[in-house]
Amino acid sequence: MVITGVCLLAFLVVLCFFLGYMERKVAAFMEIRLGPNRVGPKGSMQIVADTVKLLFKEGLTPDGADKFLFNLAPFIVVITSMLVVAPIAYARDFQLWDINIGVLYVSSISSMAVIGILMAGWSSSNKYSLIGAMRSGAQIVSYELSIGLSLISIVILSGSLQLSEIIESQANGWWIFKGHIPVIISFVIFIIASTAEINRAPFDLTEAEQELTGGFHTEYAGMKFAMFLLSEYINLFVVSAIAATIFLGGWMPFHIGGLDAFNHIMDYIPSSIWFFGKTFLIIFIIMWFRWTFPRLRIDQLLNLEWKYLLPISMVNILLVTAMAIMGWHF
Amino acid sequence: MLLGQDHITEEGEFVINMGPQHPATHGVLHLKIGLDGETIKKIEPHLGYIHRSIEKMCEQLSYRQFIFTTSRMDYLSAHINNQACVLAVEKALQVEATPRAKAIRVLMAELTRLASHQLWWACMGLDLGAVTPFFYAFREREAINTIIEETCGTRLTQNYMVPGGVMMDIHPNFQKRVKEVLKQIKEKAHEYDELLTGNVIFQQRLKGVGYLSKEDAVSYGCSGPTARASGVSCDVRKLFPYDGYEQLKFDEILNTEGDSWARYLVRLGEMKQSISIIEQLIDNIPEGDFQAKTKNVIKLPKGDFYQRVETARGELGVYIVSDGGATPYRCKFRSPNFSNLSAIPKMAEGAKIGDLVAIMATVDLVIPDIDR
Amino acid sequence: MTNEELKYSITELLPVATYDESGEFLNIIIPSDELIPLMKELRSKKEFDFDYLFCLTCIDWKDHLMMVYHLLSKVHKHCIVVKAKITDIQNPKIESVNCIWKTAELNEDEVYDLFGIRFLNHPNLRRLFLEEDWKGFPLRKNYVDENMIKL
Amino acid sequence: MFLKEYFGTIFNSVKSLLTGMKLTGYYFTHLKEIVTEEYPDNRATLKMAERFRGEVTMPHNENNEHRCTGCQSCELACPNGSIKIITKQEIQADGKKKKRIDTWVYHLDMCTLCNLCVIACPSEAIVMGQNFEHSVYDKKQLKKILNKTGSKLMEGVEE
Amino acid sequence: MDIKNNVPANKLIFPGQIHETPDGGFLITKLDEVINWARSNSLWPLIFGTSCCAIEMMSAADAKYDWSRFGFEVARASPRQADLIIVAGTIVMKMAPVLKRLYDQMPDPKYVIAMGACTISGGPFFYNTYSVVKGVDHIIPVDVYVPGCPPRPEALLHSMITLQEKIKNEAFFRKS
Repeated sequence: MVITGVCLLAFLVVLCFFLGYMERKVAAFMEIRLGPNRVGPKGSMQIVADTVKLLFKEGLTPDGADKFLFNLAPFIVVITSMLVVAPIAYARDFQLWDINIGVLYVSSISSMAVIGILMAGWSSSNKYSLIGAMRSGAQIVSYELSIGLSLISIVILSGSLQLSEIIESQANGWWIFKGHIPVIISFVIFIIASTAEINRAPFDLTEAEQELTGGFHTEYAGMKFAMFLLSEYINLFVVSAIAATIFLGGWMPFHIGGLDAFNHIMDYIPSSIWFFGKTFLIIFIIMWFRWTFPRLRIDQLLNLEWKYLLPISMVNILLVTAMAIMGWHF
Repeated sequence: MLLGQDHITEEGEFVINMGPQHPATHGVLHLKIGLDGETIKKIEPHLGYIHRSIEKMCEQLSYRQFIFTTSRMDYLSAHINNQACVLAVEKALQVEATPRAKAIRVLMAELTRLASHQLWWACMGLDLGAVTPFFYAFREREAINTIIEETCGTRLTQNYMVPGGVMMDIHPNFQKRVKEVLKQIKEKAHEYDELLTGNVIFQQRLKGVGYLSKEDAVSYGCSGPTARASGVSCDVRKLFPYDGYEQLKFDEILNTEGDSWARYLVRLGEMKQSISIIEQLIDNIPEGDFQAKTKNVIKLPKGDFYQRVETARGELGVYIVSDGGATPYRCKFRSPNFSNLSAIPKMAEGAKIGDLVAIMATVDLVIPDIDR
Repeated sequence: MTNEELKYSITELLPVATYDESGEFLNIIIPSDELIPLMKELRSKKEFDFDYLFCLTCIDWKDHLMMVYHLLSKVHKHCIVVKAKITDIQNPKIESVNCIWKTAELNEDEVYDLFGIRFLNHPNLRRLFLEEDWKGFPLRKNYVDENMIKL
Repeated sequence: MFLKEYFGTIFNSVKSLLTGMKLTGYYFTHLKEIVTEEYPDNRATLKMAERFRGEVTMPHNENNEHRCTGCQSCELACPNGSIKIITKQEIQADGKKKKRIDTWVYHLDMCTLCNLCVIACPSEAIVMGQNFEHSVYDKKQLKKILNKTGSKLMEGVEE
Repeated sequence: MDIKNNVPANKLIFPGQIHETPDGGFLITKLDEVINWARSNSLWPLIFGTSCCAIEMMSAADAKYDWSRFGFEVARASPRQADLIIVAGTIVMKMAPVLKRLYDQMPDPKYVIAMGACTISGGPFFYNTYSVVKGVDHIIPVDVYVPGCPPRPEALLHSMITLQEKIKNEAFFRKS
């Protein structure tokens, strides 16, 4: 168990390297340029270079800062994002910790990241950081609701909070296909709200480079800043993995009822490839958002949640419940 | 980054200092902002972080030399700044540039305006958090820069205008290249709309933000797209034509809304007008000399001379006071950005921090032009 | 209005004004203490309606300082230059026109910074470009700066 | 009515967002649109425009002769004093003394490449060079002497 | 790609350059190499531009010149996260303390590129001006100078490659 855990952590770091590289390349190709291509083959070692550099940078703590909280905050942020990784099923029969309240666990732990961000912003004793942290508080607390509601719609349909059971319930078809329009709406809301929850553009108001120079991490340097970057990418992976698990069937292969030959071929593809394929599809979509849209303003961000996403997801829950009771889904 | 010394703000007010080094200020502007939560209560601009004493310097430079310093003021409309200087000198000498030189000047000025607006559009997206528009706009801007470089020799601070005409004749490829670039820009124009103009987030960020009434625009001395978006007709090319603008057909883009969205639309419209001006001229460059004969050492008659031109940001005035010598006695540049900046505190009253960024982006300040 | 008509109307208002018509615009030269009454008339009277102050600067003529105001009427499209002569070169001061044109505020700050003219009734007179403790006023002709390298 | 407006807004917003994504998606899938020029790799083929101003140069011919008479027009024309010409008296073959350049000092660190010196030069002794790779670790290296050691004035320039 | 081939030979010779001693030991030398490799390939510039050169700096970031190929594109707005400050544009007396402060806020190791004539020596504003700092090296130590007014984007890229060369020859573990 411990060895698996350690391996998983190492895997996460490698994954983050890959995600960083992927982000830069996606950005570059969307922006009609080449992107990193000097360091290592095709620029693949770029992120390694960045990380090594950040490791050997001077770690500054500003004079006015609350030293303890300032140094603690990045660890809290990284630890919370790593905790969420635990219950994810990476492949068939490969789940580190199949807790029976998986969905609840995921949604509750992931909202704890805001504490780290608030801590970072407050302890920096920088006004930009403080504004960034306050924005983050308002933002994450609001969007938590939509995420919760969209996850609940699947909990209602599958009747379980355990992630493995939710995956099992999709053996005959993913929820996004089985659940008709209401689940598609839930899925879209989940993607939007989780983009906001992990502070990625167009919802990156906590960092908002043009407004707040760096938001909550303005004063962070070197290793501690690297940890914020690390947690950003782990979060990105986690929300995509959760979305893939809950809406797209996790490691379940793609099956079409009745076409046995086709289904058989699909079964030959390893389950981990199914899982990562789906996850990376969602990661790509979230990156696509980032490199296309301008940033929202803070009041518009809250408007979007309270005026659009929340009412829609509430009505949606009603529909899903009705669907579950009447058995209208496949 | 934070220079904390506040004498204008009240006790207990949350004051943040935006600048001198801040990504949204496009240079080294320092805005002291009094905040109530995220809402801006008051703004005080602090200038001088790039005050290079150009006006003092001009008093020591000859009339051929002082032109080059103006390229460094509003470096995005370097050609147009230079044009203002040479026009002022020509007005004083009562020399007129040759028809060919005039056409070339207008072409260059409009290319510069186009490039400048493209850079503005790029930074507009960047300021509002969309990175990709930057690259699309710079693709076209680079094409224009290449043309300008081919003829003038440099990309940004050209120093191409000389009293009496232009320094060199246009490059033989000039006309062909310009037509290619215009074609390219027209083909890619829809991308601007798809990426930003039509985008709902973008519209929401700009509509109703940073309102400036017509009266205020006039009183604050605003000019250029900033004033035209408030309905003030102030295009120098129309009101006080120079270098043959009176013979060209183009519209002065006016909008009465006065908000950031109006300023955005006015600038987009101006890009189209610039293209139309270039198209009218590119095949009709008169033959002849590119430079009228002027004396080697220029001495202006006694008196004061004011020449205004329309740069990409508004009305630039060059005010030369001459005592009859070979150098200006006093040289004052009435810069459009200086006046436009003074209206920003008015526009940003009651706005959010994010709005301030949007306002600054639509007013499109170039700080060295303010500080000179 | 044409320059002639402007000249005629302004002479009625302010007989002490002298004129210089050699340049492009009509130049009115007035003593500095007559500035505010004249400017108020120029702004408020319907036939003048000079609502746009497009250039405000100062010239150091060694024995006196000259404030220069370039005015334009957006309605009538006529221009005028008002020049106010300040003879007290040691301790120059003049009324601020900030109450008439808001653009004057920063422009007057600039003139104060570079020429040292104190503007009375100015809301926030400060050194705009240079540091608060900068010695001297650089655009004055008698300004000396040992750090400045002459070519 | 309210609901229609509400969903109309949502529909239009989503549509506008998807239009933007379509555009970026187009470029993501069409890699031939990439316009990047790989600078250090394309040095062999990189050609500057023929009028490009990279630095002031003084061409010498194969006999180590230049065209500069030392008239100092360029020094006077330069707006920011980046040219300094030091002259010397040289005794000609016929015994006459003539002014010749000793060193032609060029401050590349101050030059704004405004082309005024080239225009001012009556004998076309200086031209704008194409090289732009001037990065150095030491500022002193940017002070250049343009006339080569032992170089002479070209025959027939002065007349 | 080997960048060394593209830097003219005379630029590699640099007075005061620190050379690796042969008795440095295998491990330390190797670690040094790794660190220098990482540092030279991950120069994050601070978004700092005061005037015209800033526009050419932006051009160097755009799609045509694209400094992201070298990994420079992570331009940080906060000096705490930047490794490199490209002083792009004139520095005046009032800005000098701010620049110094920004430089001090950057964590070690930090590098400076002086871009353009104004920053190298005051350039066009050297004579007859009262407010311009005559060269940014009066305020902060400069690693690479790149002349031009403004230098082309390629020239800026060249200067960054030159800086990479310098970093690669540094020693992380200094020997007494």
